[in-house]
This record gives sequence, C-alpha cells and structure tokens, in this order.
Amino acid sequence: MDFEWIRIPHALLTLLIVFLYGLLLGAVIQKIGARAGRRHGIPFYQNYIDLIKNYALRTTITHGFMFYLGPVFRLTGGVGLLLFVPTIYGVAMHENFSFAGDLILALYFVFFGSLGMALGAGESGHPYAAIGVSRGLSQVTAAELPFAIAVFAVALQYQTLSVTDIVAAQQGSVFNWTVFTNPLAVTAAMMSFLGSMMRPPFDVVLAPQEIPIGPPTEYHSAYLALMQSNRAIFPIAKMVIYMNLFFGGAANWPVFFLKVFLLYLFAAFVGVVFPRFRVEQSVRWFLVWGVPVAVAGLFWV
Amino acid sequence: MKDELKPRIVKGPDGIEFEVDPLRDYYCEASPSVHPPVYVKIVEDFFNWARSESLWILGFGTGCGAIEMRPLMTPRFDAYRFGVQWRPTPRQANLLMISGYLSTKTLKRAIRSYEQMQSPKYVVGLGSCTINGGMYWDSYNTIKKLDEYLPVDLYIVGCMPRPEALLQGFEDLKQIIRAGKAEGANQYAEKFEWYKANQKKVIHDWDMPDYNW
Amino acid sequence: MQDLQTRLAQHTDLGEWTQQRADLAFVTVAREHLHGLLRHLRDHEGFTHLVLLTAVDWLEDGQFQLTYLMNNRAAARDIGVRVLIPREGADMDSIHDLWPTAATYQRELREMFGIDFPGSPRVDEEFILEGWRDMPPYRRDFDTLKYAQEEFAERPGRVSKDPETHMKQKLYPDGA
Amino acid sequence: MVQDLSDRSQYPARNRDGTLDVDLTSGKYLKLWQGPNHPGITGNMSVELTVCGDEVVEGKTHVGYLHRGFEKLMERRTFIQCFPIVCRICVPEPDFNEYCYAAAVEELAGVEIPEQAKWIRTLILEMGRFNSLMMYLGGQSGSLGLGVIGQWTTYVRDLMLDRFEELTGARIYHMFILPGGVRDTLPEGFDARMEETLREAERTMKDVWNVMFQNAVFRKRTIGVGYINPALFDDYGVTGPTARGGGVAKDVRRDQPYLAYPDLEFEVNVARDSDIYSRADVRRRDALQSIDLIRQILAKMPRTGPVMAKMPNMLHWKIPRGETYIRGECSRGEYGFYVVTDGSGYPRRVNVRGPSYTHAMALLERLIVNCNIADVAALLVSLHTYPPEIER
Repeated sequence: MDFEWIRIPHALLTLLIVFLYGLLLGAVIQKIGARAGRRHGIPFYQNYIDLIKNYALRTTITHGFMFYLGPVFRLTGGVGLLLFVPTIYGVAMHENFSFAGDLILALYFVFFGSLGMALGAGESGHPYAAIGVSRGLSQVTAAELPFAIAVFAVALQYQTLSVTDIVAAQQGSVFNWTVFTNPLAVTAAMMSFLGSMMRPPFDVVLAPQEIPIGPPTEYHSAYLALMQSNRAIFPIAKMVIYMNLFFGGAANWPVFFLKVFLLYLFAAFVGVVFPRFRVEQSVRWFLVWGVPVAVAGLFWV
Repeated sequence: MKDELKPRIVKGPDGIEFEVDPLRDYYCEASPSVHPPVYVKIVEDFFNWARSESLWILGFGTGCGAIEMRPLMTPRFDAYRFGVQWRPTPRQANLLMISGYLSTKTLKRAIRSYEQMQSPKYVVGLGSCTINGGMYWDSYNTIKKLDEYLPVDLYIVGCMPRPEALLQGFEDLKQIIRAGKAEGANQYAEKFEWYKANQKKVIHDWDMPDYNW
Repeated sequence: MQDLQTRLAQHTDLGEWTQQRADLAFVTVAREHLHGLLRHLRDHEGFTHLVLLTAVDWLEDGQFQLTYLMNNRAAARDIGVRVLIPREGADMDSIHDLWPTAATYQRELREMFGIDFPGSPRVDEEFILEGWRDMPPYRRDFDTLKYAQEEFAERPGRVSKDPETHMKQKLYPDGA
Repeated sequence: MVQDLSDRSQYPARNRDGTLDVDLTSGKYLKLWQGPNHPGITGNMSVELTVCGDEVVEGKTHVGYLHRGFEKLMERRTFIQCFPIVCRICVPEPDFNEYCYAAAVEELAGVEIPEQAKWIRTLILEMGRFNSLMMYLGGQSGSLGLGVIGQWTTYVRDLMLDRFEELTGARIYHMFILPGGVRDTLPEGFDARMEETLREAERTMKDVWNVMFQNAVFRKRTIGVGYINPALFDDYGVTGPTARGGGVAKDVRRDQPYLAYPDLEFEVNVARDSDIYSRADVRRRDALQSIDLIRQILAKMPRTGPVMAKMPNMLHWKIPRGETYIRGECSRGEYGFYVVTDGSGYPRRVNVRGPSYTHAMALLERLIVNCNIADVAALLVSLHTYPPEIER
C-alpha cells in the first residue's frame, strides 16, 4: 500500500477548519441557548479569547504524571476520531486516513477520551473528580450500547465496515439516507447521541450543582485549554460519524457546516428544556428505551 | 485544630503502619513565587487583552452582594456579553468577587479559594463593608479592610452596589488589566509574609498550610 | 387566656404572668418546674410548636432569662415561659428530648451566652464562631466595639469636624 | 422514583455514644464538603457529607460564614438606628425584618399605625414574597440543571424590583417600613405599571408550569424525593410552604392574621406528598397567590390619610420595659422577632427567628441521610434556606 505524504498536510488542514468551526459553533449554540433564556449570551468570538487566555495563564500546578496525560488522551481521542473518518465525501483532500475497517476504529476512539480523562482526573485526587469520573464512565458505557448496536445494524445493512462505502451507498437521493432506510437504528443512535453530548438531561457528569463540574474540577490553565480544544473538535468529529452513517455524509464544506450545525442544534434544543437525570436514571433510560429500539433496528435490516 | 489534621499513625490497606502528619504530607509547603510578565511587550499586551476580555468569576457568594450576581447572569443585565462568566471551581477562575462583608470564618475560605486560583488573578471588593466595614464597623466578626488580607485590584462602592455599578466595575477592571497594572498575584507573593501575618492575626485557629495550592 | 392560667396554676407554681397581647402571654417559672410544664403544655394544652428558645442577659441582676416560646396553632395563641438562672456558671436542663430541634438553639446559647446544656447533642461543637477565644459575645459585658478595634485593621476615616466649633473658627479666626 | 429505603439502620454501625462508626481510612467512606464555595448550595453555608458510594450516610450543616452579630449590634444602637440594619439580616426578602422589628417596637411603645400604612406594608410584604419565590423557583430548577427557568424568573423578579425602586428608591434594601408607619404613599401611576408587571409575571408563570412542572425529567427527579414525614413537623419546628407541602395548612396569615390580611381573600395552598415536587408546587401557587393579593390590595386600599403615626423625638425615644414576639408568614415559613426592652433608649435583646434556622439545621441533617449525592442540592433548595437568617 503506497502512502501519499500529501495526505498529512491535508488532514491537518481539515483539523484546523474543524477546530475553528467547533469553537465558533460552541459559542453560537451557547447563544441560542441564551436566547431561550431571553439573553444575548456570549459574543461569538468568546471561545477563541478564552482559549488564548487559558494558554496565557502564568502558573500551572500538576498532580502527577497521569494528570498531564488526561487532557492529552482526551485530545487524542478527538483528533484521532476525526482523522480516521472521511470528513468530506468524494473530496480526496479531506478523506483523511479512512480505510476499509475504519468504523471499528471510530467506535474505539469515541470511548478513548473518556478513559484517558478517567485516569487523569483520578490522579488529581479531588473527590469530586472521582465521583464525576465514576458517573461519567457508567453513563457513557450505557449510552454507547445503543449506538454500537445501531452501528452494527448499519454495517449489516450495507455489508461493509468502511465509512466511505457507507456514505457512498447513501448518495443519489435524500431517501437513500439511512435515516429513511433504517429509521429505528437511527432513532437509537440519536438517543445515544444525546447521551454522549454532555448536555442536559445527561450532563450530571459535569453538573455544577450536583458536584462542581466533575472530572475537570482540578484542571486549569493550559490543561483546561487543551480540554477546551478537544471540546471543540470531539463533538464535531462525533457528528461527522453520525452524519456519514445516517445522514448521507457531506460532499462539500457548506453542506458539512449545515448538517453539523443542525445535529448540534438538536442536542442543544433538547438540552435547554430538560433538567438532568441522575446517573442510575439515565443508565436505565438508555437500557430501557435505547437498546430495544437499536435491537429492533438490527432486525429491520 | 481538628482531629483529622493531627499527626497520627495510620494502618494502610496492606497492613503496614506509618505515621501521617496531614498538614505536611497532604499539602505542599512551598510559598508562592513571583511570575513577572516574561514576553515581549506586544505579546504581553495581547495576552492582557485576552485576559481582560475573558474574566471568569469564581461562583463564591461570600456575603449579601451575591444577591446581585443572579441579575447579572440573567436577561436584564447579562454580563456574559462582556466576556464575564462564572466558574464553579477556583482552579479555573481568575476573578474573586468578595461580595460584601467577610466574617473571619469566610475569610479563611476566601483565602484558600484565592490561593487555589491560577495567576494572573484579580480580586474585586464589593460594597462598602469590604472597604471600611460599612454597616458592620463595630461588629466583632467581620473584617474592616479587605486589602490587609488579600491584594485588591478594585473596589465597588455601595450597599448594595447596583448591577449597573458592577458592570461599570468590570469595565474598569478591564482597563486596569489591559494597562498591565493588575499584578495582584505577584504583589501577594512579594509581600507574602505581611499578608500571612495579617491573616493569622484574625484567624485564630489556623489549621491549614500557609499556602494552599 | 385566663382559663389557661387557671389550669396551669393547678399543676405548677406559676410566677409572674404577663399578658402582652390577647394571644400572647409570658409566664415565669422556677427552673425545676420547667421540664414538666413544657411537657404538659405540649401534650395536654396543644402548644406543640416550639417557636424559639433564647436568652436575655440581665447583667444588673446577675441573671440570665431563658425564654421558651411555644405556639398553639389551633387556638392561635402563644405562651412564653421565662426561667431565670444565675449568670455565674450558668447551666440548664436540655429539652432536646421534647423537641429535637431545640438542640440547635441550645448549641447557639452555649456558644453565644456560655450557658451549658449537659446532654444536648453536639452542644460543645462550634456553631457559628470559629476559633473564638474571648468571652461569649452576646453577654452584655462583652464590648464589641473595643474588640473590633483591637482585632481588625481599620481604614482611617475622613476627618470630621464638629459643626459648631468649625463654623466658629471659620467665622472668627482670632477667637473673638 | 421512590428511594429504596430497605433496612439501612445497621449501616454504618453506631458507636456507643451514638455517633456513626465511620473509618475514613478503610476506603469505604468518603468525606465531602458541599459548600461554602459550591454552586449547589443556597448562599454561604456548607454541608459536611460522609458518603458511601452514591449514598449519604451522615450530613452536618455548618453555618456561621455570614455571622455579623446583629443581635449584639442592635443592643448598641438606638431604636431608630436599628431600623437601617435590620433589613440586612435576610438579603433575599429584607422587608420582613423591617416589618417584624417595626411592629414589635410599636407594640412595646404603644403606637398605633394609620390604616393606609398597614395596607402599604402588606403590599410590600407580598411583593417581597413574590420576589423571594421567584428566586426559589429559579434555584430549584437550577439545582436540577434546568437553567432556563432561572433566567425567566429572575427577569420577572427584576421587573418587580423596578416597582420596588419606584416605590422605595432601592432595589434590594428598601428601608421603607419605619417604626410608626411607612415612609411614603404610592407614586402616581403605580397601579397601572404594577398591573403590567403582574401580567408579565403571569405569562412567565404559565411558561414555568409548562417547562418545569410538566417536565418528565423534573418530575422524575423530584417526585418521591426528599420526603418529610408530617409527623415530624412539630418536632422540628417546620413551618410555611415546607409544612404546607405535607398537607398541614400552617399559614400565619390565616392562623393569626396581621396587617391587612383579615380583609383579603385567599386560600391556603396545600399539597399532599411532602416531597420536593409538592413543596415546589406549593410555592408556585403561593407566587400566583401573591400576584392575586397584590391586585386585591391595590383595589381595596385607602388612598388618603397619613402614612406615619405621630412619633416622639426619635433621638430621645425611650420604650418602657417589656417583651413581645411578632410573627409573620414570609415566603419560607414563620418569621419572628422577639424583642425585649428595659426602659432605656436601646433594645435590651432582639432575637430573630428565621424559618431556615430549624429547616436547615436539625431537619436537614435528618433528611439528608440515605439521600443520593446528586439530590443533596435539590433537597437543600427545596427547604428554601437562606443562611443569613440562621446565623444573623
């Protein structure tokens, strides 16, 4: 297999675009949430400033080796996820490093960041971080289950494990999208999507009231900035997967921006009007509502 | 001093007994150091601008001033527009609002919170009671002059200061930061002995390390 | 509330009875009768709600006055039971067995007045003050202004002038 | 969901003196501080939690972070000098302090206040109650992560603060209810502007009902959680909406009417279940009731006559020896002032009885056992605690 070196700068370009768009999108979504509360909310460039400020803080303290690695793992999860799925379908420049079995790898990367975070936050020694991590892991695991089953359904449906091929199969008409060919699997996956976006009703992990903000309690300045970067990249990368698997992928940047924005908006809309579930309630919710639908989607195929 | 802070013998899960002195073993004893501006002026100016436009307040309502914080976060005044946000943990905050009188018991917590924040960090004293005791000038439990205990960048007068006054205060603080004059953290590190002596004078049961990271 | 007074007098030696309002009376009893009276009021007279328990320092008489205020909601009336105890080595029987919430009041009195309530839960724990070394602050002989001046750094105030002498000096600089 | 209350009485074991046998080095228990620097806490107080897994086995309330020694300070001030500082005792609803203090002093001095002053006082108390309940609704939903309700209710509260500002000249500390009456009459056009505010408030309350009380997740988080046995109400001195949420129609406005309440028509709001949801619902209906009462007051109140009684020279005002207790129904329960005078120009002793004093101390420490950590904040808020009135 010959490797084209030009793919590396191309992938980095994709990463940069996604990163900048992610920061912007985060602010826009926050503004939309603020409008629901009759406010104007933060300026759309606020996230960039916050990021610069956090990198510019003068002091950092550490709690040990794993404490460093936590945010690094988390960022790796986000970046890795993005790099191994095709961002824009049919444009060689933004195909990234997709290959035949990338669907499995993507599934792994979705989980990777949380694990790294668990190690890092555990090292910080703050009890709130430990509680947050234990809540987070149990909830993410539960949320992942319907998603995994839905992905199996899709893989079975198209008889491939390559994201590119799945996207290719959905081209042509809007009605070729998985959302119309297998609505049950998509419903289950969207439930899991809500769970993994860390927005209400499934954000008890980061809840400021129930425990002060969970895993990142002890993270500050550059560490926090690293996690903010991840928070810009990771949801977009995740939404790229959803978009590719269920909503026909994107053939150019404007379509990509629009679809990602709509997906994000879906999570935000649900988030604004719901309080949080407790962890055991959300786990139950995923198992009771998510998994059966996903299994039904499996049989639909 | 509380029981759990006294030196004692602890038996670990593996059955080995060892001695623990919580104040020395669980905390770091190093005192703060001065972190002067290190970059060239233009970069430092740029960073100062970023710092001023992104003020993260520690959500710690120390006194009655906290009541005017809620309107600041909500539609009428909406301080988010000006880059002011609230963070629940001191590690991530840059601005400590001392919202009103500080009883000696709260002073202890405020000092701890302040020391856990990362520099550059700013302190705003809110209301006349932080300036000279205000209504509580003869009270036996509130401090009368905040800048003896923490390096204050800005005072906002009033009892209560109105939200408009607070917004103006944020703008003034931004001016100070942009001018590079908000070096409270360094001042604290330089005059550390003096601040500690003042703090220990009013906090009688000092059961924490001298500097809380 | 005259009926109540007559009924109570059959059980207990009542001291001074003050009818403050139509629905509020204060009565003084000796400390040994207190527990029985409170129990009787609670169980038989419907005064089930302990409104507050507090102390008044009568420094001149060398006494603390403890006030137990109770409310009978059905009859819409209140009764305050006063007990006078000596200021020196003040202690009192705890009533946390009648109302669990009284333990909080007793903790406060222990700290702020120095009145001991042996047996009350957590009565010796710090409640409001932390690291307090002076005399209990709510006692009358505790001078809060003096304490504050000695304890806390103060900001020098503005120079203020007595208006009369100031105007005199201004109008008649030579002191005429 | 109802919490599983299967027998936990032996777990953890108790020592002989009744304290829990909790060995922190065993790794089984964890000690957590909720507060004072914590967004899930109402004001500046803290709860020391010992948890085992997600379950709280012991909770201790720590207060005193806001102690200013009011009761001592008032002993050093003349009766009129006390007036500006009493409102600072409780920040979110300061007017009750002014009313209780003023009424106590008037009773001891034998002053009768004019009719119009009574009505204006009632109006101010109801406006204050509405504001305080708006804070509560925002806090309760916020403690469960539903931030948007807090935005809406604080907006309405701001509108009501505008009316306060118009009437008294201040947003938070109004200092309007003087011993002897009130400072002024209503400004011109006040009724119309108040009506506008009330309409906006009613619209918002409708939204709150739809988004908060009808919300499946909110119901799931609150129904059956934080149950208080009504049999405990007397033991723990529970009053106000917390008691009314458990089916006991305790309301000082009805039981021992004061000011203009005998002339107003209202029902005491009661709910049955004594959990967080019913307490929240009682308070929501209380807020609607306040809106109705404000309308009634404005319709019925006399607009002529003095607002201040004839008072002696305030600088040399001496009040004969006596003691009294004045109570009122504030938004959280029974609020009262116990005032003792000794014939001098200064009060001998003032004791403030705030409802949070009993709710947040003894009652909370009992309720918090076996509670999930995620519910602690919601439970605490549902008792509607304002720490400054605990420690004063």
